[in-house]
Amino acid sequence: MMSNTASRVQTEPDLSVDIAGVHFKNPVMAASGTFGSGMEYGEFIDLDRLGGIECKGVSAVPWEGNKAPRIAEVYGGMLNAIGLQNPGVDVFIERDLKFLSSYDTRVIANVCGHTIEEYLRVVERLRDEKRVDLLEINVSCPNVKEGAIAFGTDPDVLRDITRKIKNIAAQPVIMKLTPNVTSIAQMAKAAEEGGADGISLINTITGMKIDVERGKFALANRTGGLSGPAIHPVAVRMVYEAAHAVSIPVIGMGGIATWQDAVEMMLAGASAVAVGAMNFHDPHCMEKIVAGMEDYAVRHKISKITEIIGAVHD
Amino acid sequence: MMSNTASRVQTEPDLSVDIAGVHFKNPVMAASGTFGSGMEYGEFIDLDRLGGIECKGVSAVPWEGNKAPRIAEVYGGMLNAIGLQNPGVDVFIERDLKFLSSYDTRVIANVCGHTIEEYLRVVERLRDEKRVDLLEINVSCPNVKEGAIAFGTDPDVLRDITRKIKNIAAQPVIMKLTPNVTSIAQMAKAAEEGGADGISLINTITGMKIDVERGKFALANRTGGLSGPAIHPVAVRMVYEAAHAVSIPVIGMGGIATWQDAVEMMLAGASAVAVGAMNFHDPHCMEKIVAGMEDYAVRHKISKITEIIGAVHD
Amino acid sequence: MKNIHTVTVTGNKNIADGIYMMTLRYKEEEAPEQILPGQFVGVYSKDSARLLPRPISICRWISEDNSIVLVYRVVGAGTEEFASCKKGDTLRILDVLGNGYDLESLKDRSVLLVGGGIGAPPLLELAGRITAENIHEGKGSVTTALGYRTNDLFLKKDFEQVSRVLIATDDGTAGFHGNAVDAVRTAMEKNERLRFNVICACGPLPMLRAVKKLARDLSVPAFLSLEERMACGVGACLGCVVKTVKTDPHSHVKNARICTEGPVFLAEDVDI
Amino acid sequence: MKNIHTVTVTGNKNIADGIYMMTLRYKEEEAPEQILPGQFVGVYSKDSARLLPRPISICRWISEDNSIVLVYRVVGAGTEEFASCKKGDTLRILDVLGNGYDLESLKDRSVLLVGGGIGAPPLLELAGRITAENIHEGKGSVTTALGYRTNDLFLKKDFEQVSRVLIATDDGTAGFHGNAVDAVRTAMEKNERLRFNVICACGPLPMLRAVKKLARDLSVPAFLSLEERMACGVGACLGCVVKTVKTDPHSHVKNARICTEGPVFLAEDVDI
Ligand SMILES: Cc1cc2nc3c(=O)[nH]c(=O)nc-3n(C[C@H](O)[C@H](O)[C@H](O)COP(=O)(O)OP(=O)(O)OC[C@H]3O[C@@H](n4cnc5c(N)ncnc54)[C@H](O)[C@@H]3O)c2cc1C
Ligand SMILES: Cc1cc2nc3c(=O)[nH]c(=O)nc-3n(C[C@H](O)[C@H](O)[C@H](O)COP(=O)(O)OP(=O)(O)OC[C@H]3O[C@@H](n4cnc5c(N)ncnc54)[C@H](O)[C@@H]3O)c2cc1C
Ligand SMILES: Cc1cc2nc3c(=O)[nH]c(=O)nc-3n(C[C@H](O)[C@H](O)[C@H](O)COP(=O)(O)O)c2cc1C
Ligand SMILES: Cc1cc2nc3c(=O)[nH]c(=O)nc-3n(C[C@H](O)[C@H](O)[C@H](O)COP(=O)(O)O)c2cc1C
Ligand code: FES
Ligand code: FES
Repeated sequence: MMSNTASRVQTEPDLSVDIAGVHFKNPVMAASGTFGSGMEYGEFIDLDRLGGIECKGVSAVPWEGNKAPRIAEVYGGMLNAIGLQNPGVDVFIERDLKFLSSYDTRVIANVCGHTIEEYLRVVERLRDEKRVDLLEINVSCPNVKEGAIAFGTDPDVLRDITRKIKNIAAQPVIMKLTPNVTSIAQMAKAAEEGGADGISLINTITGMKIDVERGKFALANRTGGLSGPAIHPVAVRMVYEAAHAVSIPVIGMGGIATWQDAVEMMLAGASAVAVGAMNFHDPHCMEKIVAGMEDYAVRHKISKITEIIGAVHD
Repeated sequence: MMSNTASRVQTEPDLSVDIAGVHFKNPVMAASGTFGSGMEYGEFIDLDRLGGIECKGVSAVPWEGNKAPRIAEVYGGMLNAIGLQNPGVDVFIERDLKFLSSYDTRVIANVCGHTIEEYLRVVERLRDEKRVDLLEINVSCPNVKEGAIAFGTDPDVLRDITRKIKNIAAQPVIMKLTPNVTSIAQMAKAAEEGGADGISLINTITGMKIDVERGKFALANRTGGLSGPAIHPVAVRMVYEAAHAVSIPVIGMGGIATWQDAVEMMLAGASAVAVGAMNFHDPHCMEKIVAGMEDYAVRHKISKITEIIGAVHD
Repeated sequence: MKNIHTVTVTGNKNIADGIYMMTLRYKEEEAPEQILPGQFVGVYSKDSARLLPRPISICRWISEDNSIVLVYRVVGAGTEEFASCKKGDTLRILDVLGNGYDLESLKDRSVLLVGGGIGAPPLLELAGRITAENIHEGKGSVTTALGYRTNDLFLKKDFEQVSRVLIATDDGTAGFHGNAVDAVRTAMEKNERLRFNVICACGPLPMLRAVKKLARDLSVPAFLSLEERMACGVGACLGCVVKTVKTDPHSHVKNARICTEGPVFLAEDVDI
Repeated sequence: MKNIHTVTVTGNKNIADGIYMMTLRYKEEEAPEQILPGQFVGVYSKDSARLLPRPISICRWISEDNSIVLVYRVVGAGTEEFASCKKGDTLRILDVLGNGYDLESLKDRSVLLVGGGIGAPPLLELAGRITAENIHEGKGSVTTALGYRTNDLFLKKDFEQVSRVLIATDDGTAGFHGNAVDAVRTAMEKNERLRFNVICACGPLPMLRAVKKLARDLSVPAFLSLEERMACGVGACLGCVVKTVKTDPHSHVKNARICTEGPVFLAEDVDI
């Protein structure tokens, strides 16, 4: 009887992770903007199976986003130029957080703004929202024209906005970095210096598609953000470099499609991972990733998944 | 008889392009490092069908390159960390240029070095080589550890090395840019300010792969350069941004697999294109791209392919 | 309930130049319980280079056979791959997507359907359902105006079994020489007993704009089925929006999701 | 001449746990004129996610049928895809690659072949050719030492038809308990009439290192077939190098291309 229990414990590895003091039942989350607040995909999958949901970016007031077409498929991935359309933080609180209150999964609010003040307004407004476990500050969306991209590409600006947000935030703050920079390590350090509790990366890589028969841009916005399996090796490299540059936890994302990709990201240094574009190819992929990770841990006799974080070697 | 000739002329569009005063029979070239100097692929295809061959990077003395494994396959592409192994400029002149002397295609010598002096030695040594039509200066290889990467990521350094090379070069100088920068437009401008006759981009994007079953880096060098269709949308965007930032010609490359990709690159602003990793998937792909371009020009009643350069519109 | 299903190709034939009709059978226990005309499915490609589902309208629902029929035009690599599918192959689909036409609002009305090219297929299920479900109880009628490029008149016979049919071709090789909307206007001028008090349309944007104008001229409502590039197909990504005249209750801005609030919209609600 | 060919799968059977034997037939006019044992082909995947050719050794060349036989282990997505190929399917291959074993240098010699696991296949063509082409004209002999993990002894029968065979298994369930090289050493100690003056080996790196040592101990030459990750397969990318003891005449550094100067190298020339 006892040995039975013992062997059962052995075959059920502990997938839980902690990020900035917040406990996740497993390290697999939905990436911001690809999953809404879970309502739509709740029809397909049991949201309680997810470690967390990074909600769609939310701003102080409703944003219209870009003109359509906003989507273009490319080899092994897609371009998007949604332009951060969202109903604003008030609707987010009343509708999305209310919806999420009946689920047992971590909620990460993803915050965007055109100016530091706009970011601060959202962070301020979310102070008393108990359903928000973490804040993820999107300083990296390449589709916003008003200059938000500069927040994520200049280390001084990034350090400054991080500090200001930390000053007023009730929840731990994760800074989400853009890959469109010369040195990701430098940006990661700037976020850490600004007091960030963690960083997440990568956001999309800026790309372009042209319809050759019509000679036209495929996206109304001309450029869009590349995501999906195509960017995975770049994401792994950047997570590795960032994780080695800072001592705060890293949430890794970019082209994760399989449990192998998720494990790879953690070996590179991520404490948790998020899945974006692949949800569009298979709404069940995150469930499969959780199951695959579990199986991997069993095969490799890993009792706690945290053992593999940053464990890559020569 | 005459009308016959006229209609025949109409159906044979002029694919030729000029880059820095050098005439190319068509805009399709082999990308540096993926095609040697053409010897190996000469068994598969008629090298005379190519607009040009960008030879493997060559340094002043032989380079050993990195340890193996140097190659890792990834989704829609590959990582390489060859580390610029090459037999040195003397062997290049005696063997490779001699081999190329019997072919009717443009020859671009691709130059690398650890220091400015090393670059200058190669450029100097190639001064009298009539078979070299253009010089392409690789300031962007991510696999060289000694600091060469810095040449391509700092605009001041790039401007300086361009100027020094221009001072002594006999052939027109193309600066090959790395995509691993925050602003490709800034780097393109720096090259132009330094006197470059053209720029080429993109080199590979730095990536990483980890073997999850063994917990090991897939490449001995840990990181490698991502190439192949996966990077194409990023390459198109960068070519577009670079071409709009400068008035010197741009050679576009990065993930070109089909004639559509090649046309797309030209619509984005490239005066010519180069095909790299896809040669490994299909040694005949460049021939197919030339044929497909020809067909495209006929269908769209384009008499000179130069008409499509930068012609993308909203 | 939306879901992912693996379905079996039980037929896939070339019915006109570049146009295919494909029948997909669900496993019995997975067959959809309800499908509305105008709803669509997302069909996945098998090639890893193409990850997004292709939205294709349901042209017919054969519920007794747990099957749906799709009619599609080969326009790119995805549809080319579908065209090469053989009987017995399987495909992965995301279903059942979109709102579809509101049958209630068509009750007892005389309906004009306007289909342009590859926009015709979903109207076949609509015409069939109006007839089969006795929505009109003898009080209304269904007329379908179909616009084609040439006289390769796919689905014409099928439409004739469930509605009166008007044909228009761009090249004048069959029926009215011109587009479907002009065919309707001309028929009305000629007083060909063409009466309707609601329009349902699916086809290219210029045609939908012409339908919107026709409806406004006649002061009848028009339901338009719209297209846009999609990623998720289920309302999560906000990729597939159309500008709306009023603030959309879901998005709280003047944008509605074609995959969820649509693809069928009341013409006056959208800014096309 | 190297080239790209589309070949037809005429057989593909599971011959041991995770091991498949596939026969590929060329169009008559495209069949290779000459193949040396130890040469390989690059097999392309059909899925666009996987672009690089998989190097697989030629296990048998059936020139009268314009066919080659490959024996491969399923280790990843590419070989998994190959395993699912059916008779009649086509595959794209890049051929004929590498140098192969130098038959001239084996003339009139007593040859020991050492094959470890999935390294055995190319040695079958080698053993067969030595026998069939009468390279020895009765003066030499061929012995094959085969190392397996378990007693799933694929190709053993085939080897027995063309050579004397020694078996070793890691788990001791058949033949010698241990690796193939130790099996050879033990057999020699026991004076089992095992004589040879040249070794040809293919298998995992530790085995090749043991062969190299054996050859040095016995002062006989050893030809080793090496593996490395490849991109082009034809010598253009410099991806697949092995460290060499002397400066390589092609590269002018101490690196040789396994796909071109190899995969077969004289043991003393390479630093493994
Ligand atoms: C609600 C809806 C219903 C549709 N119903 C039908 C139908 O019944 N029959 C039919 O033939 N076609 C229909 N279409 C159009 C069909 O989706 C496209 O023709 C198809 O996606 C093209 O795929 P491809 O890979 O062949 O083309 P590619 O051009 O290679 O596709 C590239 C990408 O663009 C998308 N795309 C291309 N054209 C369209 C388009 N017109 N609309 C939306 N996305 C597009 C593809 O889905 C893919 O993501 C419908 C579109 C929508 C939005
Ligand atoms: C000259 C040569 C001859 C070979 N002959 C045989 C043979 O006869 N039978 C056989 O079963 N295997 C042979 N191999 C090994 C075979 O190439 C790999 O097992 C195969 O490429 C794995 O492909 P995959 O997609 O299943 O695995 P994955 O691991 O998914 O492949 C990913 C990438 O790594 C490469 N790769 C993986 N393993 C190897 C390896 N061991 N060597 C080189 N590249 C590798 C693949 O080609 C691909 O590019 C040979 C290798 C070489 C270099
Ligand atoms: C349609 C779409 C919308 C996105 N919206 C947001 C967003 O609102 N906020 C954000 O921080 N990231 C956003 N992203 C970026 C993703 O969260 C993620 O960082 C990126 O897509 C890389 O992961 P993937 O390759 O798994 O998709 C969006 C991505 C996509 C594809
Ligand atoms: C194996 C390999 C070797 C390369 N070597 C060089 C080189 O020596 N010099 C250089 O400028 N670029 C080199 N490159 C970069 C290519 O020339 C090209 O810029 C890049 O691969 C993007 O194009 P692609 O996606 O078509 O491969 C190399 C690329 C590969 C894949
Ligand atoms: S396609 Fe994602 S919201 Fe419509
Ligand atoms: S694989 Fe390219 S040189 Fe060997």
